[in-house]
This record gives sequence, structure tokens and C-alpha cells, in this order.
Amino acid sequence: MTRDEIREAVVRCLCEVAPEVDPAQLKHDVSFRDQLDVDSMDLLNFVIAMHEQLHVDIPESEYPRLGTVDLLVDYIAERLPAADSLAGA
Amino acid sequence: MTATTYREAVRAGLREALTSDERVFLMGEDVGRYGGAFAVSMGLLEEFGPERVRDTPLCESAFVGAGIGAALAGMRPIVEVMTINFSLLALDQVVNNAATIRYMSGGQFEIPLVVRMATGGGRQLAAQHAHSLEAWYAHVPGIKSVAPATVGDARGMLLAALEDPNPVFIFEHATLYPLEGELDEAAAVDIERAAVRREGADVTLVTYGGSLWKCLEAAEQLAAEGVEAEVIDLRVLRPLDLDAVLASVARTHRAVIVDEGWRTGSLAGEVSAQIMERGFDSLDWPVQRVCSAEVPVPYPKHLEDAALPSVERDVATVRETLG
Amino acid sequence: MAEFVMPALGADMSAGTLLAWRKEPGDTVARGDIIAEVHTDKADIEVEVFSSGVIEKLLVEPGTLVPTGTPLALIREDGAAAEAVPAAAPAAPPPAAPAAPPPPPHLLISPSAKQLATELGVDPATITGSGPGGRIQRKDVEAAAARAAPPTPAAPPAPAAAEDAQAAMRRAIAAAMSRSKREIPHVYLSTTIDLTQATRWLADENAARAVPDRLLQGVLLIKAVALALREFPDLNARWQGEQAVAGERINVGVAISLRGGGLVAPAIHDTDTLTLDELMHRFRDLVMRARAFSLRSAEMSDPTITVTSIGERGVEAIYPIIVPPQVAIVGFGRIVERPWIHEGQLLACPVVTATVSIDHRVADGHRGSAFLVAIDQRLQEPEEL
Amino acid sequence: MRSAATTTTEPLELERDHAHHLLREMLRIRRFEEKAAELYSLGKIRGFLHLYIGEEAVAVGAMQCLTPDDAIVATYRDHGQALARGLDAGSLMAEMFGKTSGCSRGRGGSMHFFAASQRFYGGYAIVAGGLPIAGGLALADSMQGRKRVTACFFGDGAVVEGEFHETLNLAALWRLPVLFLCENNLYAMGTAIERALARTDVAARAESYGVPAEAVDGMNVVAVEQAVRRAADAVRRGEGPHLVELKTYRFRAHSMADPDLYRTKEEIEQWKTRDPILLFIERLKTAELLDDAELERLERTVAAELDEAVAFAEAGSWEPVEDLTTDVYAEPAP
Repeated sequence: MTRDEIREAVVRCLCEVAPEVDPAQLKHDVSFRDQLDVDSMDLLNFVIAMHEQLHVDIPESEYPRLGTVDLLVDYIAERLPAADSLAGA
Repeated sequence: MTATTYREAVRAGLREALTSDERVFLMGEDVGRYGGAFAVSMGLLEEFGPERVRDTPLCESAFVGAGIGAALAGMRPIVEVMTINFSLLALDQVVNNAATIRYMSGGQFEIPLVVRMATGGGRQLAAQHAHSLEAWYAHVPGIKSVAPATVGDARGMLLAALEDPNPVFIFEHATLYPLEGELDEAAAVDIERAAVRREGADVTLVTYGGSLWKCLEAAEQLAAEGVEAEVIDLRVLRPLDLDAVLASVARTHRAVIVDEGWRTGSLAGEVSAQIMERGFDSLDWPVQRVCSAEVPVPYPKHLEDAALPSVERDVATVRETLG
Repeated sequence: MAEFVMPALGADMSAGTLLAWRKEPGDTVARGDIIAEVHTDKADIEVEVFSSGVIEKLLVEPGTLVPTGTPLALIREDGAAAEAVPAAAPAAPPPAAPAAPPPPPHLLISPSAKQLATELGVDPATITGSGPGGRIQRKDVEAAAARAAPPTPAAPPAPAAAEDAQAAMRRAIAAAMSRSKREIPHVYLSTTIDLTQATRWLADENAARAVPDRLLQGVLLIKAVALALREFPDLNARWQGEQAVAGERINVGVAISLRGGGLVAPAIHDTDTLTLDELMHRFRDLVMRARAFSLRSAEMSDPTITVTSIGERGVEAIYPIIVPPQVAIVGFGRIVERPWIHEGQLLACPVVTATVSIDHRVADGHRGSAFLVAIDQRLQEPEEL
Repeated sequence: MRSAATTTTEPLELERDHAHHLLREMLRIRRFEEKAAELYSLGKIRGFLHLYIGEEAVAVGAMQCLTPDDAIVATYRDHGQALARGLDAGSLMAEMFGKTSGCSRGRGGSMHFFAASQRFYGGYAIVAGGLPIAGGLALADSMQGRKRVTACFFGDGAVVEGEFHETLNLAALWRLPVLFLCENNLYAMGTAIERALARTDVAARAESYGVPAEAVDGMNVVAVEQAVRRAADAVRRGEGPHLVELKTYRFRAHSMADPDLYRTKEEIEQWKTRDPILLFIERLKTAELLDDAELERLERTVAAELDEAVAFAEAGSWEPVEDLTTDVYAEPAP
């Protein structure tokens, strides 16, 4: 999966949790919790969505550090075994 | 439990009272040799003798007043006034003496008197023999008024009334005497509480006396249409027991009161007022009343049926409240 | 000196006109003599004097109307002292009644329907009645309550409808909250609860669980409230008429904020009997359906208490208003790190400010305080929740 | 029907003590009623007040023939009967003041004196309303074999009420021990007897029901006592109901608001010459059964009793409003 595919997946999961969001307006370098009305239930559902769609488990302890889309994309990119192999499988 | 009729149940009550308490005696027009205008006291003269089963001249004021005086002097009289229509001649003794002597004397006297009378229409006897004036008696503090509608109450209320140290007036609807039913002599019968005769969740039918059986029939017809009516028999007209009614209306949110008295100034009016005052927040529809038309009761059957409360009118009124 | 007064002649006489004197000053009179003639509504009556002596002075001219008891003449009695006539004190004028507040605009609604509307937090003004003359009935209110949470699954209502529902909800909340403030004497209590145990237990628990099975901190708080409530049945009640009726079951209403504003607090039934997993599942389902406007009427009308939480991005404490007809409401602020003395040692610990508002008609501050203490104790043993 | 009107001029066979007792009882009533009139004009007594002045001989003469075990039923003009029967003057005054210390606890007022302990079954304000009650009291006695009398006072007005007819017939039919005492004072409020009764002979009416009757001069206390004793003893012997018509006259208006226009001043003055108290004093003096000193002492004792009665009434208390609804019903025995 390329970094762009990961970024696109992350934004899609965010929209599932906060349907009123306009992806075009979303800034990726600013905490998404400040831009969207996302409470603890929404955040958990977002993490579950990424677990199901990207097979990556984000530990609770990491939540504070991964506040923006960019940070999330970097974090997931490091964790995925090989970015491109996923695309091929 | 014994199968019997309303008439025989009253007679059983009279016989038990005359047997168990020598202060008890029966007095009234044609209660002795004739056996009672409605054959209630048949055979009692032969069994208890003329001293305790006393035929009176036609002098309602004198013998009702004599009943009050005898009660004042320690007797337990049962006065039978043939019908409520003739009781009007004794109203002065009832309202100015029986109801007031205890209060006006500062509590010095008790008047343990029972007065029984037939009431109501439906037998084509025309206006002077078909009155339902229980509301006049129930209006007066100082006396109690009860309306036995079942075989059990016909006997039980008489015995409970004899235990009560106050004047108690018993109204027996004239059409009920032949009513058949089971009599449980052991059952405790009070003259204080209303009774739920049929459970239901959709509407509350409140009634007393002769109208009870019309209400039960109306409830069966409504059940066929999927409407469950709760039928409450007031039993006691003073003091009125509204607790059962209010509890029911709190569930059904609808009340229809069936009363053979004339609508204006009727007992139904009083019950409706109390439901409004004490159960207002339960009401989803204004309280309805089914009463006699405001006419002297006519002789021809088709007119009398139209004047008096009927099963059809009960059912139609309930349907209306389901709005 | 004895007074001859205007006599009271008859049950309903309050005043009389002196027609003529029958005696002059200086005349001697004996008890029972006729001294004057008085006109009453019914007739002219000759009036006797009750004391004997010599007439000293006539005080009133013939033809004047005076109230009964007014002195008309003075009589110098032979020997006996005059009886003082008590003057009747004039009755004080009744205080002016305060002006009645202008009546609210008349809404045609049956009393029972109005009662139900208040309970369900539905604003009657938004409902058109099906009864005669447009009178609103119970079935209209039930329908409106259901409409307030339309049955369409997941699909968000069309913007216009959303707008409408939003406004209707706002009005319903306004009605319920202002009625609560008007009728319920609130007493507020708060305490700070150390969540060290709970947080550590939850972190270990979630670390061992698969992501979809993770639990939220809120679930622990709700369960703690539900269990504590078992010892406080008087707070698990609904106010009906003049007294609180204890609920047979413990149904915790969970305050859920909706997208774009608005709040509902549907009930999780039998909260105290659920495991944390079942509770988490119910909680998530409730949030999703609330935000999709597909709550069931029973969930709306059954809560016996409400729990509201600011969440981890809000302030530290909330002092909530009780949701009628309930009699208590628990609030949790943001969980924050605070210096905390732990067995004499100063540590940084996660704490939360928990508050409870109690209906003082049902219980007093002490009761509320004991309830908060019970919740705190429960949270110290997370594994028991 | 024998006329037993003993003329007031016949020589008097009367013991001194009994004579003084009769005089004192009549004076007690007279002074009590005079004080009641005064207190009424001062507004202390309210409502209706019907004075017994002029008829004292009837109540006093009749009461001598009754035992404490007999029963009394009176009318709204009941002060004389109550005092002669022995109800405490203070309790009667307090009753007219509406105080709880009244003989009916303040609940009845002047027209409704009651005293269970003296079997005084009340004043009745409905004309002839008390007659059926008297019939019932006597019925109970006859059914329980008790040898006692129920004395029923009523006026000439009651004679034409339906309850007079119904009760006399029932009493005669069932031989009830009732002593009917008709105080015929010639006026039913404002209607003279001859304008109300087709036949003004009350005693004759009773005969038509088979009730033995006798008329007597109600202004002559001795004649009243003799006639009522004859009737009371017959009733007590079980000879059934008897009636005595007591021809008397009231010197005051029907009640305090009555301008008394239906009779002439002359008629009243003429009757006043036969004042039952003055007549009796005269007869006692000529028979040397009374001297001025004794009369003076009687007046003083009566005046003292009356002052005490008024003080007792003034000192009485009002019934608390919270008790308004007590005694509407009797509680059943526990």
C-alpha cells in the first residue's frame, strides 16, 4: 500500500466516524480532534475501523501521539510489513 | 354457597337479624300478612309474630319517625318504605330528624336505624312509580346510603347496616328482586368500599344498583370489538368511595358513569366532578355520563326504554370516548 | 350610666332606623317599658328598655339609621352599674390579591396527554391533535415521541427534516429543563475520585483484548453508578404526583450528544446486571442509534437515573439538571492528572470530578454524599465492576 | 270529655313546699325568658328566639306528673319545658350563646335543647316534626315492656299538620304510651286558631282517633297539674295514649322579629290579667301559703341562679372550627 493509499484509507475511516466532515477541508497536519467533533466512542470506532481495514492495531498509549492524519500515516507506514507487497497480494 | 335470588337473599338477611337480635323488628306497609309488596318478607309474620313484623297504616312520616324514635330508645328497627316514590312523604323525618339529631345534640344520641325501599323504573309503571332519587338521600350528611346490586350484597349490606350505629338507607332496584345468583353466607360484606366487578384497561364504567347489569352486558359487547371495559360498582352512595374509580381511570384515562337518576343534579354529576378534581391528570377524554332523559318516566315500553340508560347508549358513549 | 342600644330584632337585622322616642330626658323608666319605636326591613316595632332609672340624654334623632348595638340613649340607673357593650372591631380590609400572571396561550390538549408529553420530553406545541377540535391525545404524543426518534435505520434524516427535528428537540429539552428547575429543589454535591486503580486495570484489560473488544473508561463509570444505585433505591425513582415511586429496575440513562448539537439520554435497561462487555456493546449500539435518530420510545421514557460525562476534551466538572421525572443525575468531568497523596506519598494520579444532583423532595445532601462515596468505592475495585 | 277546669277562686288544698316549688319554677322560667330577650337585643343571642312568657303554668304543671325515667319531646319554644324538666339554666344560656358548654354543645341553639341524661329528646323546629319521634320512643317502651310515659308537647299549629293525624292514629292503633300535651296559645305564629282549624276544639279531635282527651285552663298551674296527672297515670297504666289540651296564651310576640300585628293590644292586656304567676301568687297569699318575705327570697334565689347562668354562658368557649365535622356520624363500637 502506498503512503497515499494509507492516507486515503485513514481519511475514509475518519469520515465513517464523523459523517458531517468534508474530506477536502480536512487539514492533515492539524489534530483531527480539534477539527471534528470526535469523542472517545468515535475515536474507538475509528481505531477499530483501521484495525479492520488496515490490519494495524494502535495501542491506547499511542493515542495522544497520533493526533493528526500525517502522524497516523507515518505510524501505519512503519508498521505495515512492506508498503507495496500489500498492493500485490 | 347456595343458588338463590336477590329477593330470597334479602329475606335471609331479615330472618337472620330477627333471629339473632331481639331488638330488631320489621315495620312497614303490608310487610306482614301480605308478605311484602315485592314478597321479600313472605312468611316472616308467621315465624316472628305481629309484635316484630308490624304492618303499618299508610302514614310514612309517622312510621319512619317512629323508627327513628324507637332507634333512639335502643331498638334496631328495619323500616320498609314500599318504594322510593312514597318515601317522599317521610323526607322531613329523614332530613330534619334522622340526619340531624346526633349532630345538633352535640353527639348525645345514636340512631341505629335501617330503612329499605325499592327504587328505579323499567317496569312500565309510569312516572309516579319509577323514580330513581337515590341522589336526594346521598346528598344528606348524617345518614348513609347504599345500593346492593348483587345477591351477596342484598343480604350482606342489610346485616352490615344493622351493625352500623347510624341511619342507613338501602335502595333495592325493583327489577333486581328475581335476579338469580350464588350467595356465600361466609363472605364478609362492608358498606364502605366500591367493587371492581370486571377488569379492563381501555375505559372505566362507573355505576351502581340496577344499572350494574346493563354495564356488564355493555362491557361484553365492547370486548367483542377489542375494547376492554373495567366495570366498577359504587355499592355505597354516601360516603362515596372514589379510590377504586380513580385508580382505574389512572390506567384507562377514560370514564363513563351510568346512573338511572335524571342527569341534572345526578349522583353521576358528583362522581364526574370528583374525578375531574382528584384525577384530572389521568383524563385523556372528558368524563361522560349516561343518565335518564330529563322527563317524567313515560308508560309505553319503547319510550321508557329510550328514557332510561340502556346497554346501547352505554356502548355508544364508550365508543365516543375512544375518539 | 346605662346605655339603651339599638336592639337586634330578628336573625338577619344588622341596622335599624329610630322612628320615634316614647320617652323624654328626665322621664323615669322601668325595665320592660316601651322607650322607642324602631323601623326594620320587616316592620315598625315598639322597643322595650332593659334597665330602670331616669333618662339622662337621647343620643340619636328620630329618622336616623344606625347599626344594631349603637347607643341611642343614656339612662341614670337606680343603683346598678351599666353593662359595657363590646364594640365589634371593624374587620381589616382583605389584602389586595397579587395580579395573576397572564395565562399561557391555551393549547387544546388532554391533561393525560400533557402529562405524558412532559415525561417524554416532547413539546406539545409541535404536535397536531387528532381529537375533536384538534385536541391532542395520548396517542398523538406517543407518535410524536417516536417521531422525535424516527425509525429510519442509519440513514441520517434529510437536512430539512433534521432541521425540524433539531428544533423540536431543542424545544423539548428546554421544556423539560425549565420544568425541572421550576419544580425540583436541586441539591448539588461533588467529589474527586482517584482513578489510578481503574485506569491501570483498564489499560491492562484493553492491552490483552482485541481492538474491537476494547472497553471505554465511560463504561466503568456507568457500571459503578448502577451498582452503587442498588443501595440507594430512593434515588432510583420517578416523581409522580406528590411522591417518588421507586423503580423496579435500574435503567441508567446515558447522555449522548448528537452531531450538530442536542442531547438525548436513552436508557440502558437493567444496567446493574450487565457485564462490562454487554454494557459496552449496549452503549455503542445506543450511541449509534441515537445519532441515527432511531431510538425506541421505551428507551426514551424508562431511565430511572441519568449519567452525563463531559468527555476527555471538556472541563473538569459538570453540575447537571435532573431530567424529570427522575430524582437524581450523576455527572463526570474530564479525567486529569493531578498531584495526589497516596499513603503519605505525593504522586501524579488520574482523577475525575464526580458530581450528583439530588431532588431534595426525595433525599437530602447526606444521602447524595453517601451515594458518591459508594460510586468512589466501586471504582477502587475495577475488577469487581 | 270532662271539663276539669278548676276555677282559680276555689279553695286551694296545697302543701306549702309544693306551692313554693311551683311558684319558684314559674319564676325561674319568667326571669330566664326576660333575660334572654335582653341578651338577644344586645346581640349575644342570635338567630330565632321564641319566648315562653305567659305559658309557664303549662310546662311547670305538666312536669310534676313525669318521672326522671319518662321521655320529653318538645317544640322550638322549649325553654320552659327544659327548665321545668331540670336542665341546668347555665347550659341553656350557654347553648343560646352557641358555646360548647351548652346543653347541645352549642350546635342547636334556642330551638334545639337536648339532654340525653334527662331523656329530653329535643326541641323541633318543624311544626309537628317531633310527634312521630315521640311515637317511636313509646313504641320501644311498649315492645320492651317498660312502664313509662313519653310526653309530647306541641302547639295548636301542629294540630292541622299531617304528622298529628298520622301519629295519633298510629298511637291509638298500637296503644302506644304517649301523653300528647297541646299548648293551645290560640296563635300559630301569625294565624289565629279559628283561621286555621275548621273545628277549634282540639280535645274533640283526639276523641275521633279513640284517644281520650281533656281540656284545661293552662293559666292555672294547679289545674294543669291535676289534669296532666290524670292523663299521665292512665298512660302509665297501659290504657294507651291520652291527650290534654292546655288553653294558654303567650304574652310576647311569636319571636323577636315579629311586630305582633295580628292581635290587638287589648286582647293581650286582657290575657295579662290572667298572668299564671300573678294569679298563683294571689291565691297563695289569700290561702296564707305565701308572704311577701318568702316571695322576695324566691325572687332573689331565682335572680342569683340567673346571674350564674349568664356568667357560665359568657365564660363558655367556642367550638374549634377543626371539630366542624365531628358527630355527623357515630363511630361503630370497637
